[in-house]
Amino acid sequence: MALLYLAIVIWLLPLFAFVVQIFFGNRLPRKGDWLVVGAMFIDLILALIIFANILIQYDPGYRVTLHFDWIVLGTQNFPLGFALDNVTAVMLVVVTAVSALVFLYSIGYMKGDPRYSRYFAYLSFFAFSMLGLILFDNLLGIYMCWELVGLSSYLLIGFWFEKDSASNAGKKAFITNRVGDFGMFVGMLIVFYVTGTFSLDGIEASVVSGNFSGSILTAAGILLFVGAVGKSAQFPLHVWLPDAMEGPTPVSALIHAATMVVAGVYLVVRIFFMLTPDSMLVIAYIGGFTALFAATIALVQNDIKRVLAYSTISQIGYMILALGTGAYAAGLFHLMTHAFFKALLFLGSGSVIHAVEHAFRSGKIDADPQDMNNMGGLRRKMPVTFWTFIIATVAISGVPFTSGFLSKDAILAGTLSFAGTHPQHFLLPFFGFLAAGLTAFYMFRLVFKTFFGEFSISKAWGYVHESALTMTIPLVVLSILCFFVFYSYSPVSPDEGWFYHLIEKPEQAAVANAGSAMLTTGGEEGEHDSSHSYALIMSLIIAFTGIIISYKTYYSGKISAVEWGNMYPRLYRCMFNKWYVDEFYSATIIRFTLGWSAFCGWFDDNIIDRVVNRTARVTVVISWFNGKFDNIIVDGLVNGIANTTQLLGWFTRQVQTGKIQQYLVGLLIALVLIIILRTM
Amino acid sequence: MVQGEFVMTIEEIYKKLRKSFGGTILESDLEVLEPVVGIEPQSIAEVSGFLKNEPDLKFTSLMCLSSVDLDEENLQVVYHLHSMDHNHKIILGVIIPKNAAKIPTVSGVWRTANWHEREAFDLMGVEFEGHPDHRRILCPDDWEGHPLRKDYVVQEMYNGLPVPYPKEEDD
Amino acid sequence: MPEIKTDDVYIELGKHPKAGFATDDMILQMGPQHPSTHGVLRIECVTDGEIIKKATCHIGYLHRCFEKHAENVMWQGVIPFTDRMDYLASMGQNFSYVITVEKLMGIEVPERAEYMRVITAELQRIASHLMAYGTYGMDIGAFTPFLWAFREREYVLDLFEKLCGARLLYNYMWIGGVSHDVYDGFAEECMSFLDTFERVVFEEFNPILTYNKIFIERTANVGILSPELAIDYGITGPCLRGSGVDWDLRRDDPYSIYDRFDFEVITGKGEMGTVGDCWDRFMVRVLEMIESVKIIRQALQQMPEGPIMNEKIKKVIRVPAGRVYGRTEAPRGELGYYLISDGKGRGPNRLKARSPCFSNLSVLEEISRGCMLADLIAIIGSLDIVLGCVDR
Amino acid sequence: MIGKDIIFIIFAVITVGSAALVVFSKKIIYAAFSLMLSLFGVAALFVFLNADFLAAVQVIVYVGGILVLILFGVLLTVKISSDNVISHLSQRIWGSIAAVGMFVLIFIAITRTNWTILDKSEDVVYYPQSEAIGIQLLTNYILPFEVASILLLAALIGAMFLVRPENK
Amino acid sequence: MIQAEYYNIFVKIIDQLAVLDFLPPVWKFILASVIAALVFFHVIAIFALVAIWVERKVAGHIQDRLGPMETGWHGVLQTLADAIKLLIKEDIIAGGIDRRLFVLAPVIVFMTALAVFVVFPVGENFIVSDLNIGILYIVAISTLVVPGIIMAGWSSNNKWSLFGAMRSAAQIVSYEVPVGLAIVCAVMAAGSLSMQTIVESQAGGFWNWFIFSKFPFGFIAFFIYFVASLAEINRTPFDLPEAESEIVAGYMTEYSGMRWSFFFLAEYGNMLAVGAIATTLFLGGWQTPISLLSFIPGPVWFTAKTMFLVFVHIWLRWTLPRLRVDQLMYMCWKVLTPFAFVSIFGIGLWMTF
Amino acid sequence: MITLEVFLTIGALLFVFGILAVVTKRNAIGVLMGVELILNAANVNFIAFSFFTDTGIDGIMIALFIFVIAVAEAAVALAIVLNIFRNMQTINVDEIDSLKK
Repeated sequence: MALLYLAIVIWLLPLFAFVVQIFFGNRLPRKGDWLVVGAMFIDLILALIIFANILIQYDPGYRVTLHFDWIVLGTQNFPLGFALDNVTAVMLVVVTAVSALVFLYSIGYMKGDPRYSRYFAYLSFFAFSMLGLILFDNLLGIYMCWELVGLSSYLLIGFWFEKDSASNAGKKAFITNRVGDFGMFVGMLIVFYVTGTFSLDGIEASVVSGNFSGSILTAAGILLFVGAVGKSAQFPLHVWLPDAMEGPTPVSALIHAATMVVAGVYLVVRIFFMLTPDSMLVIAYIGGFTALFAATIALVQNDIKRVLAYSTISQIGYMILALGTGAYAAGLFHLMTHAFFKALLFLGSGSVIHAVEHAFRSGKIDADPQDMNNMGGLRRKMPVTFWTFIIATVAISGVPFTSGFLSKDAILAGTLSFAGTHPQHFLLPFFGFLAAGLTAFYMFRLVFKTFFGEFSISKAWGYVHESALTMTIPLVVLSILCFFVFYSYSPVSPDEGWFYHLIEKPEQAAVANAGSAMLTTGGEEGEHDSSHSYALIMSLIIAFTGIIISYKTYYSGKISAVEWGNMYPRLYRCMFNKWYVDEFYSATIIRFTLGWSAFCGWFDDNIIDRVVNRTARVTVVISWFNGKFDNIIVDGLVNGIANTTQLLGWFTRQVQTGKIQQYLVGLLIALVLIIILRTM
Repeated sequence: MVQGEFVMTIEEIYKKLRKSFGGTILESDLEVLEPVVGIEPQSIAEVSGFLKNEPDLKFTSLMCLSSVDLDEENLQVVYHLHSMDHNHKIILGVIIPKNAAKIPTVSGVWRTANWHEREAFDLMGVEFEGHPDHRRILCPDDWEGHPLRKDYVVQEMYNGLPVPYPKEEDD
Repeated sequence: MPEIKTDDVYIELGKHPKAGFATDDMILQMGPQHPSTHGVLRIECVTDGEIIKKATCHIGYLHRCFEKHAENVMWQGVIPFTDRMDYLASMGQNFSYVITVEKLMGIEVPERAEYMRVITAELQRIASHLMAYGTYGMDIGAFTPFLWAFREREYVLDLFEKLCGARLLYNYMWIGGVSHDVYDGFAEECMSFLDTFERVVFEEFNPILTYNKIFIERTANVGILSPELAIDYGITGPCLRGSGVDWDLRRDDPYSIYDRFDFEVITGKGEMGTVGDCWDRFMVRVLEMIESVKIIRQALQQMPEGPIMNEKIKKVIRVPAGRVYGRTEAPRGELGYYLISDGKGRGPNRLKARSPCFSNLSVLEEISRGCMLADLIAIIGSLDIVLGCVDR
Repeated sequence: MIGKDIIFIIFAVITVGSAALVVFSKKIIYAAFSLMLSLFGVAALFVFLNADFLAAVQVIVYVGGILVLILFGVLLTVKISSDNVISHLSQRIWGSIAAVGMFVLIFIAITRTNWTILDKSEDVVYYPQSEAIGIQLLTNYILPFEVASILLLAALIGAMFLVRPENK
Repeated sequence: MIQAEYYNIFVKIIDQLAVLDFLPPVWKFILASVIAALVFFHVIAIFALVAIWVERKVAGHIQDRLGPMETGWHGVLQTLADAIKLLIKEDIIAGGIDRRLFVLAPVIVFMTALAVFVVFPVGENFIVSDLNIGILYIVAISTLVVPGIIMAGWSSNNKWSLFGAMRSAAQIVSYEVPVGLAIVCAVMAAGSLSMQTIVESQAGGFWNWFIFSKFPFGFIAFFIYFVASLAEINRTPFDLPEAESEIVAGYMTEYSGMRWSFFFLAEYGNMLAVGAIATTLFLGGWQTPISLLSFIPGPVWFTAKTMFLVFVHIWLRWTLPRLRVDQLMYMCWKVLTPFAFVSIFGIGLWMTF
Repeated sequence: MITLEVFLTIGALLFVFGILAVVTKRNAIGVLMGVELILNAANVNFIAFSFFTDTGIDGIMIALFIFVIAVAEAAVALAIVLNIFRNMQTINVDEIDSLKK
């Protein structure tokens, strides 16, 4: 229980920092960055304490909760509650660790920004919301924090709101998320309608007891998942995430790569018990499709952050795919490893952009500092960034001895075994493996284009230099976390580590109740069979294939990328333009909305106004008659009365002098007289 | 301060003034060390305004305003003008008779003229018409005479007290 | 500073104010005996409580009719009178007068004398600005900087005393040269003073007063004098430069040998508030002392040997008829003499002194409107007037 | 305890005497300072009535607060050489008659009443008083306490509203 | 009647004197009070003498000079000489002055400075009267100084004096708020209004002093008290009422000689008083910082701590410039008062949990 | 000597002087002072009854609330007086008789 209180302290510390920062930030020394960063590091230490305790206990079933009444409406009670179990503890460590490092990094990155203190306030606010999301064991609480992280994400994406693109990106993220959240809200309402509670424990109880089952359960699961689709930027609501890269790079690293976007995954983990086989299938397909789909786009992008953004979408697709195929622990495991290496990638890219931008500014060159075509050869000037970046790239590509290999391999094994049980779903492993290959390809493409070769604009080359210490320290720390030893003793098999011991797949009551054997196998069980070794070998082959092709294309130049593009021009254009999803949306949904609002405007102008004007006309006529009546008859009476009163008042006025003292004297004398008279 | 770009010599300024004001600018000897451009008393305020506001003259600064007791009949008021923008100078001189020492004020053009004109009034007895605060400045308000005139005689009594001025023994 | 609408300011006395809480206007006679009017200045303040509605200066308590004196003495006899104008910066006053006379006479001054003049004038500038620094601190309520500044000023005065025998009223610069040649060791003493002085300014003066938070609060954004207003009012010297106008006669209209030295013209930058506030004017003085140090160092290094007086100057000077206006950058601003000689007399026919403080003080009424009583003190202090210079 | 009586008499005389000065002094500023003395005397009387806390509060509130307010009011509205503040004769005569009548009546009432029936049954001393007052304020008197705070707030706002500068 | 506990050392002394046995107890009490008053008057007077000398020396050394050196060893007798000069100076009462109030004002100001010394716990048994509302008594008495100053300013019939009086009154009345709130912090921590109890509750080492034990709220309260008390006694940087460069000498402009020295004595008495209050409330009064040093008697500690605070007063005076009226009020209402509330809130929470 | 009657008499005297001040002062602030005296008279009575009778601490409590009222009254009344001064240039109550007109 003490640990739970500690967790709540972790939750509230950023709130405190936020409040202080937002009100006094500008007056604090150094604009208060030390406060926010310090709070986050304290959080990290506290989270590590919790985590150490969890490790020492080593109990897969560890769970403590705290409930209290939030709103009592008549007989209906809306309790809120916090829960601390192993998943939460792991998430706490992940979120606080990445946050603390990113906050530290931000000190260097945001130096000199006019709204420096505001930025840190927002960061702190985000940390508060995200930690709340993790801690609540209640759909209502999760939803609240869900919206709060959305809000802070909106604020941070549009942080440089002077730029139109940034403020539009913020709005886009916000609105797209609303679509998902609407689905989630409806899902919650369904849950509440059926079970009468928002508490996850309560819902689980009713799912287990069978009161909550069948198609309505499926619908609820899918609708809740729609929320996750929005937040985790899955197809078809992925459009906001690449645009969100308009925000500061540390924000991209923290929110749009490591923590907030995986909230969807976390939500699916939390509601895993209530997922029916049908809903899981939907989840798996969406995840798998997104993984592949985003990877294809990432192949051809030139903006370094956009590549990473699509990579993020793809990786989250992986996690969703894992959960959908029942590889619960694998999905969660990938969430954790991905958080570290993706944060590292983003911070590394931030470091690169920072350096390049500085160089361009110093060299007075007007070029896009985020375009990879404008970079090259940076490894010589930025060794720390380069090496850490390489480690992260290796990890995400799934090369052995890295964390990424462990988690990705587990997912692929999960899908493979799932497909083994259900051959009709052979597409899922296909998606997975193909995406893995593409990932290796495009990540190395990024590395080669950025760090190898020659710097494209030699004039600015002299100005490029390594970033400040506050920026490189987080890079180094995160790169250390990309190695397998932190997660498992074996470099190839994750299930020997603490993670697989602590995180166990929960009872899938819904699946059990569905009475279907369809999905009972697969996932974790599958990893112990042969599919694991197949997956291991296949993923190795695929990853190295991707790396080698990338090397040939972008380093040694044996294969020409341009030729490839010319070979399949239509495909290239589709990929380059992100499969025209944005264009599709603007042609359909946005167009329709604009048309409808134009119609509404016309209706208001022409119909409603006309009616109102007519009414006013009639009123004027009536009031003219009314006025006449008032003037002649009513006023005559009133004036008569008033004149009489005035006459009387004139008489009375002669008596009173206007001096209160005289009245008082009169009063007192009268009082004395009355007392004397009464007592005599 | 950008210097030297629009510097005009005194002859050029003089010509420009003659062009704009004609006869009110008197014939002046421009060959001496620091030539004084003579102005008719009535038009001094106009000329000053012109000198201050004309873009290529821009005499923004009135360095000094002096009053001079020329001879038995005449007083002179001398204006030293300087342009901070162009770094050129001009000296204007206005000659007025002692018995009707009246001249329009330039305190509307340069506000620093306010106190300088008061001083000229106080010490030399030049009256400035239209001055917003036409009082003595250095001597007491009830002082008699204007000390800097050559023919000034110190009053013997001031507020009932003898002015401590050692009378020279004539014999 | 509380905002006062212009309408309210010109309220006739005794007439009821239109707005605000009704209190009678108070007429406060500040001076002629008051601790912080820097002499015998009388300011008639119309106040509403602590807020100054109108501050009218009454000057002339120190009026000696210097110009009338000058008409009655010989050419050299004027020099001691100039000493007594700005008695805190006598060297500068001497300098301006002798330059004017020499200009009219058209004579040259020996090189060595020119260097001596520059050195003493700049030392005098340091002494004068030290005084301004110290008294300004005292106006704001800090007593200690005053004594620290006096300690440094003592060194300068000691140098002068050794040089010419006088500590305050030197009569050092004569027409055609200077009165005394330097004594042995003057250069070394001067250099050692300059070295310590530079350190003292940055390590002692600035921390205790210039960058004191309270001092900044009291002076920044107070008494803002815009550049246009400053030029219009004929403000010169550090006050003008405090308003951000880059104008210094030593550089822009070089006299004597100032064109040989390398120094910067300090202007107010609005570092702590608005350009042209009291803090800027104050800071300009502080930094100008450092610039003076630079000039003196250069002058000491370049100083040639030679005579200190022009041999052609006789006991009785004949000055040709003519008129001339000579001006120099005295510590408090542009000091000009308008000199008229009729070519016959033993002395000037008319000598008009255009003193910097006179013009500088005239702006007080304009910029003190609507400020508080304490701000008025701060503004007077920042204008750094000397009543001997105002009243002459 | 003759000593105590003497001190008491001194303070009683100060209190009543300066109250009389408030009425009869010709300058309003004298009246104000007399009022200060009178209020201080009342505080001293409170000490005799075993109400130390109240005495301190009386000094803080009346002398430190109200009296300073009154002094400010006086200084803001009256010139230093202000004239007689006592009103004209008829007003004074009638006022005195009424006041003296009141006093005679009250005094008769005081002397005629038999106060012994109200006497204390036992010597209950509330001590230390501040603690007792605190407890009472937050228990029995919680409602008046809150009302008083609202009253103070309202008075504060009202006073500020009244003397605010008018916007043209 | 007065229920004061007889810690009073003077009463004890009087009780011991067999010669006085014929007196009734109340007379003894009065006699003790008179003696106490005399003692404290002289304490203040002597302290003022010493403090003025110290102030001059400290000022001198801060300003790179020696200060008084001629009269006595390092000028120790300088103040005495000045005091004698003041005593034999002509007592000037200018025309147009309201004589009665003019004479009364320094008496009231000095009386209030003197009266607060009644409740200072100098040592364990060394207190004139341990009132159970001691600190409240101090607050109450110190408010009396405002009418005194207004009296002085008004009666002088001089605009500078009136300015000084109004500034002083506004300043003292305003700063009473943060002072009161800071005092409330200490009172809350001690749970008593009695000075002696407040000191006793800080026993047992310096970490039990309220400045440290309720960190940071105790420290905030102490800081607020210290700053605001500077303003209460019109010391730099809050010496606007007597700002010589602005309003000549404020309400003291027209005073001279002995009357002026009454104000002067009151100023130094007040310095001592606020130092003593701060010592009592936050620095553990006469308690020793660590028990090792408990052989040094309480009064010595009390005096040492008080003197240290007085030294800080002097130090600040010769270092800082002066604030402006609006900045003064800003400081009071927008800086000190909110933080005082914060610290009250903090200490309240601390005491509750 | 120190009996209830003495305190009541002192209270009555204060009250009467208060009344006198209220009715005879020409200055509105003088009137205000009278009001303060009246309130103090009431306070003296309350405390006296509280001390001499068996009513416990209630008298003191009431007196405390009277303080509060006095403060509020003084603040508002002074504000009104100052406002009157602003509008009429006088606080002489004889001249403040616009009620009559």
